[in-house]
Amino acid sequence: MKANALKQAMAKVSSAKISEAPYAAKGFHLEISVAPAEVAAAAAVLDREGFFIEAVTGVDWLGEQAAAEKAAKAAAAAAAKKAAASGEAAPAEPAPAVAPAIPAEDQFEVVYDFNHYEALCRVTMRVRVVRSTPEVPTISEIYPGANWHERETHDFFGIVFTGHPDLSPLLLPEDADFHPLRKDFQA
Amino acid sequence: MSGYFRDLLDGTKSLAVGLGITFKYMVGPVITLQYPHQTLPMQPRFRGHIDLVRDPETGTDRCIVCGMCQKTCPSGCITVAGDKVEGVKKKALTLYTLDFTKCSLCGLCVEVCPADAITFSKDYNLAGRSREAYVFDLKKRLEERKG
Amino acid sequence: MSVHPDVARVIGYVVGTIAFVALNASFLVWLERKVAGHIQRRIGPKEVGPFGIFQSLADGIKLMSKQLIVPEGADGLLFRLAPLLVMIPAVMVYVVIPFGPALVARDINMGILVIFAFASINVLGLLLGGWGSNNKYAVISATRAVSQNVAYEIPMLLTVVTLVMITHTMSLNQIVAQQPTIKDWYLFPWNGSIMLPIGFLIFFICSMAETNRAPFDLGEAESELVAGFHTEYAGMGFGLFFLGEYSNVFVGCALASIMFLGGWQCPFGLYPGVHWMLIKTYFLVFVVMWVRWTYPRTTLYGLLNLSWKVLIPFALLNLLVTAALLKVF
Amino acid sequence: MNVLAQDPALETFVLNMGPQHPATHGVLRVKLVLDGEYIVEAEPVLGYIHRMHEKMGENRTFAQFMPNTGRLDYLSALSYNHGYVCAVERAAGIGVPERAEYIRCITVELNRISSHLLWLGAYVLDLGGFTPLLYAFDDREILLDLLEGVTGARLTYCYFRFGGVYNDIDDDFVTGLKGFVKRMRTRLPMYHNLVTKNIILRKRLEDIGFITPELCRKYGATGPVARGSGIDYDVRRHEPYSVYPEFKFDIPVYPKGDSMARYLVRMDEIEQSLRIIEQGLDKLPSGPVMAEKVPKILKPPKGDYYHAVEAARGAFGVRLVSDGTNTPYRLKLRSPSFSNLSLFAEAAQGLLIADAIALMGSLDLVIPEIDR
Repeated sequence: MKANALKQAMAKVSSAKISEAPYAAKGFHLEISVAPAEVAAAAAVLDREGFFIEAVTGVDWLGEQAAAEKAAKAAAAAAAKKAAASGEAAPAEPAPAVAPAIPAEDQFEVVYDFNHYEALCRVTMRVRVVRSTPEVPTISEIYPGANWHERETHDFFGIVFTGHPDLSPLLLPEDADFHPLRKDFQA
Repeated sequence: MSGYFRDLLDGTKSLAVGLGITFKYMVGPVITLQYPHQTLPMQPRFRGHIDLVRDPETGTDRCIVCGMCQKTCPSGCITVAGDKVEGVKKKALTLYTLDFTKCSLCGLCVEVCPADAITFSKDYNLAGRSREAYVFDLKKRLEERKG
Repeated sequence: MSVHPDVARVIGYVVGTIAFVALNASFLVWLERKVAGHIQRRIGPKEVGPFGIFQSLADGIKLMSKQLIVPEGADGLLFRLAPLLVMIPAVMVYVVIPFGPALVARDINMGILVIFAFASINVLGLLLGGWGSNNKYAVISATRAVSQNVAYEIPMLLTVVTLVMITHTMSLNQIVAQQPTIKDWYLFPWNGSIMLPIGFLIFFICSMAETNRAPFDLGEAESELVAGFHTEYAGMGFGLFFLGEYSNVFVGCALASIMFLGGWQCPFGLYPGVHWMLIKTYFLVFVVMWVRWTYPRTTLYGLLNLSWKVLIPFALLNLLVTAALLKVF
Repeated sequence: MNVLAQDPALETFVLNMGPQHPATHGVLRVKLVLDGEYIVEAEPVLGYIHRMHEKMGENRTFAQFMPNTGRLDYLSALSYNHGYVCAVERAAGIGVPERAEYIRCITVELNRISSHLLWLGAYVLDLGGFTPLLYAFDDREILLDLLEGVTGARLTYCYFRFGGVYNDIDDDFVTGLKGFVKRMRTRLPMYHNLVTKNIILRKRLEDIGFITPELCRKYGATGPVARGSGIDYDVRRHEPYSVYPEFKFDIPVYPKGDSMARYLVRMDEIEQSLRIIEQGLDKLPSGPVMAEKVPKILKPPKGDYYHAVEAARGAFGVRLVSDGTNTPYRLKLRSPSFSNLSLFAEAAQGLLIADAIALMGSLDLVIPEIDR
């Protein structure tokens, strides 16, 4: 099936982590998270597998780091309280490992949607980028269709797509220096 | 060379067929409605701007000034105000304005109203000269309709 | 003081012609909108006067009241000259058209040549109009109009030459005189050569193309070139272009009815007169309008292909066949 | 594709087609670099009708965003309502009663026919034929009256709700619809005789504006544009949603990839939609049109959801990122015309202006959907 073929092909991209997603509940079949440096390589693999580009967009996870820290502290406090309640059982056990690694700084997430004309397989590729210097290499050489999508994402989030032929505003006025979809955007 | 003549022949045939169709419609009946002289009756579910409903018993509006329509309106074009009347549990409506310049006729207010106090009007001839003319005071309109 | 009869005759015809051109244009505008309306299952103009007959009069007055704007950077002289250059030949051509047995301004024995000489000035007007209005769309449409007129002048002249071979005369009056009844119309193959009906068809298509009408309105193609060569014209500048176009349409159809349908002769030979001329011509004008509201527009290369690859070969064939037949019989 | 004389001394000039131009159906500006009438380079410029629907989505509750979806592509507004409603239902896990699903499919197909009819009229108008526009609008008017009878609006419907539809369809809608289907079956041959078989139109459309399947894939073109280039991709068949698997209809695909192929795809789609409507009316179950327990304040669980729907112009996708509150955290609207237009620059190379307009008309663009 196309999903398995894609998994083998994607193995070459070192930093790509593929995970299945329940199509009925989520709407896409595969989720790939890639390091920013290898976006072009992953896109090239997808291009060879015959996928077409559906959309490129961004999500601004402002405040995620603060929330993650608060959650981690709460979890540690709960663990400590539980340990106290159960009669001083070894309080020294580390905070539950399940808490995700707290990101050093808030992040943007660039979401690439690919789909396939023949096989039913929608792939969502996610790239995490630091908010202060959001740089992602462009894939417009591989997928010319992504050219406009990336310009639009740059308009709305300020994510710079390095190597993009022309990052001027697509939908916003020419002299726009604001990025409306950032969570800290004040009209 | 054969393509040339075939193209020519069925080309002229298609042209002739086209002329036949337009002639048939030319001598056929006219279907347009002469708008200023004739007008169409609006269908029962036509969504014009909203209007207060007259409650047959009390003769005035049914609004209980709960403000649900004001909260649910996506473009915030409804302002509702009322004041307590002693002895009467229900608040009395004093002000109900609709800013029709921002209304997108989505119908969420009519749907969410617990007392079914508002419904869609059926008028569409709403040409006006100034933007203020479109801030309707529905309470006054209700009285005018009664008067 | 007595006026010399010839001078009175000239003044009479001049005033008559100009009145006719203006009247004809306003009638055709109204007729076109009525025909278009009924083809599209609507009524067309109806408000101004009974059946909307004063609509074109009202439009005319509106156009006259509009300010004549000369775009900045446009070549003022050419810009003002263009509508005149379109209008003058459209009026001059009426000199030789025989409306009735005695109703012709000047019966020149080179009638057809005069008509075609004036008709070709028309395209010059379009070119100047397009070039003079300093508008990219107008320049594109001007170049299109020129190549279109050149491409369609040739088949038109070829068919006229074949007809002149049959009628042995260029004077329109004699041509009409040679077709007293419907049997003698040059539309029918037994009157001259087998190819005469095709000759009529070619002539009719070319006259539509000459006046930028119907499927060949590349010049003022609304959906591509906004409004073509008269994009920048307002008020009577545009009005003159319009008058010119409609009088050219009338002249094209009048010529076709004179040469092929026996002008002012009555089909049954009873009482010839102006009315027959007008009936035949306005029927052909109706066909032109009918065609306009049915077909989409061709492209430039489609139009030129049609002329160079279809009309000209058939016109030449028509010429040869007629020459051969005349030689034999 | 003819070869252009590429020597630098080439004298080209820049022509602005738009943003106010009869053939661009809205405020789209195409910057054309022309050599005579041949297009050396075409660059569509967007943003003239950009309203930032996605930001509006982020500060409106789920129900309040409903009228916006109808304003994206006002010609097939119901498909956009459907896409948004399905996405939120998938996120919040709301079931939809059978009758409501059938009503949704019937009205969406009706909307597709009305969108294709308007496209047919406008497209032939771009090519110079004035009359078919009036005939197409004549049919479309009947259809709009039918939909107005049910939904209350003519163009920007706000008819679907999470878990069903706003109100049920009544009998004279069903009888009116049956009458319309019968009438449309007689009108389609008339359109084919008047327009499709017309030699002038065929010369305008055949072998003009080629789009290869590879170009479609590289730019993500979907809908009739892709199906006109031989790609058999239709979301109704590819990712079946709602009750489309119940209907038997086929997907018209024409391999040639020129403007005529895309024209024929849309003409056949009108026929297919009529078939779907007929089957929908026959199998229409009775029952409620609204799910029982739909929470007044909708708070879909945290997560990232996507749902694609086949709108008249292609695959309309809604990506909904929810953070558990009653307003979406991020709402991405993937509009088909955005990708369909992005291939215009490459497809229009070397065409004449008249052919470029034939190509642009065959893409069936709606500009507010591109700019969002």
